[in-house]
This record gives sequence, C-alpha cells and structure tokens, in this order.
Amino acid sequence: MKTRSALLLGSLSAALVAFALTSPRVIAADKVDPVADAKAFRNFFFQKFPDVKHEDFVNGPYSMNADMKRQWQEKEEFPPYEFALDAGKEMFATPFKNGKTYADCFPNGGIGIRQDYPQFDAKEGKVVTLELALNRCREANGEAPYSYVKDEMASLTAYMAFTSRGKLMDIKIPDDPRALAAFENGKRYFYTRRGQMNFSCASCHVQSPGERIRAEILAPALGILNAMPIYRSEWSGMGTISRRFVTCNSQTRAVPLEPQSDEYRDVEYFLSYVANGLPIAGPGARP
Amino acid sequence: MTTTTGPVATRRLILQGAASVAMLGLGNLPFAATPARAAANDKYPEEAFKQKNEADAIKALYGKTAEPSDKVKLDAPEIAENGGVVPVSVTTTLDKVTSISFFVAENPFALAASYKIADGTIPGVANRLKMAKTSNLVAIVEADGKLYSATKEVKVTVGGCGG
Amino acid sequence: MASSIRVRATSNGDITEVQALIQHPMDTGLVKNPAGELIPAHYIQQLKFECNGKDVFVADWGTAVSKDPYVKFSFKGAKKGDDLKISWTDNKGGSDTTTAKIA
Amino acid sequence: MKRSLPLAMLLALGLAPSARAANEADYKAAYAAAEAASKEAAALRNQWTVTVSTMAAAKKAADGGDFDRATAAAQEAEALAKASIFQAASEKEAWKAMEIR
Repeated sequence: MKTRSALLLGSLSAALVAFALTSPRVIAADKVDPVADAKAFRNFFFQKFPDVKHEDFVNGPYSMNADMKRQWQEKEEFPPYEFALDAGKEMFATPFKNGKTYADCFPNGGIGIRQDYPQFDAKEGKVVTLELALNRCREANGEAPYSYVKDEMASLTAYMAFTSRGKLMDIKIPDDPRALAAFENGKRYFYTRRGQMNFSCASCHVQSPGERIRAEILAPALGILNAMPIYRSEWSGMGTISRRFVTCNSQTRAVPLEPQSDEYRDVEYFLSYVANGLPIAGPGARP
Repeated sequence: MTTTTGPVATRRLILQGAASVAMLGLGNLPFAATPARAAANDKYPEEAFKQKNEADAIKALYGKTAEPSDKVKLDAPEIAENGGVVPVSVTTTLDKVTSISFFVAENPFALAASYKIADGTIPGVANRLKMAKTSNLVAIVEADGKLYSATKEVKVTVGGCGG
Repeated sequence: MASSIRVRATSNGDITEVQALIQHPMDTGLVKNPAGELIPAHYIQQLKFECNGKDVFVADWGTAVSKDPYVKFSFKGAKKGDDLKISWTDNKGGSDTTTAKIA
Repeated sequence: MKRSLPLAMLLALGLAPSARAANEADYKAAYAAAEAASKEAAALRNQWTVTVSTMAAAKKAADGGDFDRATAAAQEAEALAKASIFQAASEKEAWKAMEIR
C-alpha cells in the first residue's frame, strides 16, 4: 500500500511540476528542445525516487528493489556474461580476412567509446547506433553482417561496453534539423501506445517503475540502456538493445519492426541522450 | 506467437515435458540390486537423482531422515528473480560435516545438488539452481553421521506481461 | 578453444576461497525446442576440485543446476601458488579439466 | 470502459449476420476485408501480433473446410486490424499527454 500512495503522490507532484513547466513552454512546443526535455526527464525520476542515488538508476530494476539488488550483487561476483565478454574480446581482436580489425573502424581503436553511441551521422542524415556501426565495419571489410539479436553482436557490444564502464553517457545532438527530428521521432516512439495491450514504453517505464509485472520489477526509463547488452536469465543468454526492443514490442502484442529500423535507432538516441551524465554499466545481468 | 518461443510458452513446455518424461522414466526403472544407500563415496548417487519427491531422495542418498536445526543457515531469495537462475547458499556452524545437499520439493526430481565436504573444507556452498515453480527449498547437512535440515519457501513465477 | 571452466581461487591466511563458473548447457531433457522435439538431457554429473593430491570438494549435480553453473566454497590447508585441479564429467561422457594457481 | 464499448459492439455486429452456415464465398469476402485492413495496419507500422495469429487461424480453419469458424476468425482479424489502425491514428496526438515536460 505504501508504494501505491507514494506512487500517487509522485505522479501528483509530477503533474503539478509538469503543469507549471508547460505554461511557458507551450509556445515553444513545436520547437524541439532536447536540453529542456532531458532536464525535465531526469528531474521527474529524481523527484519520484528521491532516495535512489542518481548513478544507481542505470542498474534498472535493482535500483528499485533491495531483495532483487542482493540477488544481483551475488550474481555479479561471477556474472553469467563472463563468457560473452571473453568471446567478445577475442572476436574484437581477431582480424578480418583482409587483415583489418574492428579497431580500424572506430575512434580510439574502439576502446572506451561506447558512451558516444548512438551518434548522428551528418552524411547519412540518420542516427547510427553501435550495433549498426559494427555491422557496417564488417561489411566494409568484406565480412557478412551479424544478426542484431544473436550472441555474436551481443558479445562484441558487451566487450565494447565493458571498456567504457564508469564513463558517463555523452550523446551529442548537433544543431542539425534532421538530428532534432530524429530525437523528436524517438521521443514520439517512446510515448506512443501500441499493441493490443495498448501500452507505450512510458506506460511501464515512466508510470510504474519499481512495480512488479509478475516476477519482474519494472526498470525506470532513466538510464535504461546504460547497462546494455544484458545477460537475461529469462533468455538464459545475452541480449542486445535490438533484441530487447523486439521482445518488449511482442510483450504488448505489437508486431516488432525490423531490428535497427529508424524508429528503434531514434528511440535509442532519445533514451541515451536523456541519460547523459549517467555512467555506462554494461554488460549487465538482468532477470 | 512471437518468432522466438515466448517466456510463457517455454514454462508450459517444461511442465508438459516433465509429465511425459516422468511416465517414460517409470517404465524402465532399473531394479538393480545395488544397495540404494551407497555411502557418500565417490560414486555418483544415480538412484537418489531419480527419486521424484524429497523424502525418497533423502532416503536414497543418506538412508536416514533429517531433523531441522537452526545451525544450518539457508540463504535464498523471497521471490526468485528467475526460476532458471536461483542463487542459493548454505553455511553451518556444525562440525565434522561430510556432505551438504539441496532439494527442491516441487521440481520433477527433488534432489538438485549434493556436495561431498572433505575434512579441512569449510562447510558451506553457494550455487545457482533451477526451480520449476514456487516450492520449498531444503538444505541438508550431514554432520558426524547425523542429518540436519533447513527449509525456506521460494516464490517462482514467470516475468513479463504476457505477449 | 578456451577452457569451459572459469575459476578464481584467492587465499587469505589459511583459507582459500574458490569460485567457479562452467560453460555448459545443463539441459534437463524435459524442455522442447521450438520444433517441438525434447532436447535430450545433457548435464554435468560430477565436478571435482583437487589440491595437493586430495579431493577437497566434489559436487554431484542433477538436472536442476542452472545453465553455465556456478559454485563457491572455501577450504583450508592450501597456500598461494598451489595448484588447484578442476575437472567435470557429464552424462554424455563429455568432460573438461583445467588447473589454476591459487592467487 | 466507455472506449471499449464501441469495440465490443463492432465485434458483435460482425458476428451476428452470419446466422446461416458460412460458405467459402463468405469466408473469401471476410478474409479479403481482413487482409486489406491488416495491410493498412502494417503500412502504418502498427500491426498487432493477435491480428496476424487470428488471420492464420482463419486460413487454417478454411483449409480444414470449417468455413463457419474461418469466417468468424477472419471477421475478428478485421476488427483487430481496424482497432490497431484506430490506435495509430489516435496516438498521433495522444502521446503528448504522457510526455514528461
């Protein structure tokens, strides 16, 4: 009961805050303002969960429930993603048939750069995510691309995330109307209800983080991608951001889109940008 | 249904699978004459792992019954994060411990794991077990020839909102 | 291929704490694959830890041990630099063994 | 409660007229309508998984010759597809209500 009333109080105060904020911004509603959006987004969670340390939000459900956090810390002593991490490290160093390696495709040899992705690519005019960049690197070197939802991609992104652990998310939105449009499109996707269940991402991850859907505790949307890719006991295997988006869609009975389609790239852009300043905690272990 | 087997479906498949195999298992139960209660020597306690319920499994493994004791400290979650990976550990202040075992009453086969503790090894173990559904988790410690037990209920259900 | 056994053995004073994570499917034989056939049982049955010629810890596992199994225990009587031999055998006759130095 | 009332009526309406046994022609017409609505939903990138599975059930029932069930399933699929189209249209603006500002 206690959480119920806290939730009510939280959303009440959020509504008041939102109301106070909207009046001046109504005029500027059509102009996309990522900085203000990010600030409002973060404050919503900081006020809703005042006793959760800001950097702890990246631990998703574990920042919301002590018993789950204990189970998680126990697993973190020898985490199940250990194998994916080692496989990723080995794959990252193994040269392609043409002798080049992933290091040649990425700044700083691909080490410690996960916090800069997804990036807006001015040439292409679209958002490029880390998974997309990895496959483009493979194709540029004559190798077949990996599936976005299978283990190879998860191992590679696990290793790259590991090399960025602790660095703060640092997504940049250039003053380019197409980048602002991508951010807005991602935001729209995040709040749009879909599937027969008629849920949007926000229905679960904004309105009721910390609540249970059967055995699982819902993660707050703030910093929800910082620990990606994740080893999920549910899948007893690794999952990339693409796999998570696809399965989340099917849970609401919405037919998922193609992995790395524009909507997914844009919503990843939105979710990563609003989490700027929070640490990278990948690869993660989740229920 | 979604392209990959949804989490709900796999749970149902596990349960259906359990029923069919159980029938199969009964059919060809070897009635070998070897004494069921092989002492806790090196041999793999095949018989004990075949027992369905917890009481038979304990008898098959140790040949005696256990009495609850607060010297056996069993640590397991209230609600399992996921039935496939349940972190469980046991420690005990009893001495001359020779064996520690874990039983999940509601699993298709009750005995989950059994450890032989050599002298000089600290009597305690942590591992990750699978639990088919909400069940009593029983830890048994064999110390100086007598059995002591601790029991805790762990709630298990699937996650997610359906799909 | 790297060994399927990851082990961390750290000793402080006379007590050595051992953690092991083993890459193994641990199939129960009760689960059907998407095509509907039962995936045959394939699980580690026995896991042995040997140090200075003595079995310090032997695990007998059933089908209820999680995939990529993990186990943690401690024992006395070993010191830094000693060798800890770990070996497992599964119900299909598969096996693997590795030796780790106690750190 | 208010919003789902029209949906329920829509569903009931769809089933009532086929009092006599549906034949293959009824099924073909119902399936074509369902398919059109389903394509439109897919084009809006807002298809529901239940629409796809109900269409498949309709086809399976039809292949088995049970045109009653096949027509009913096809009509249900059409209703589901139409609901997802309605959802896509209403969400064009409705999402702003939930936005954290």
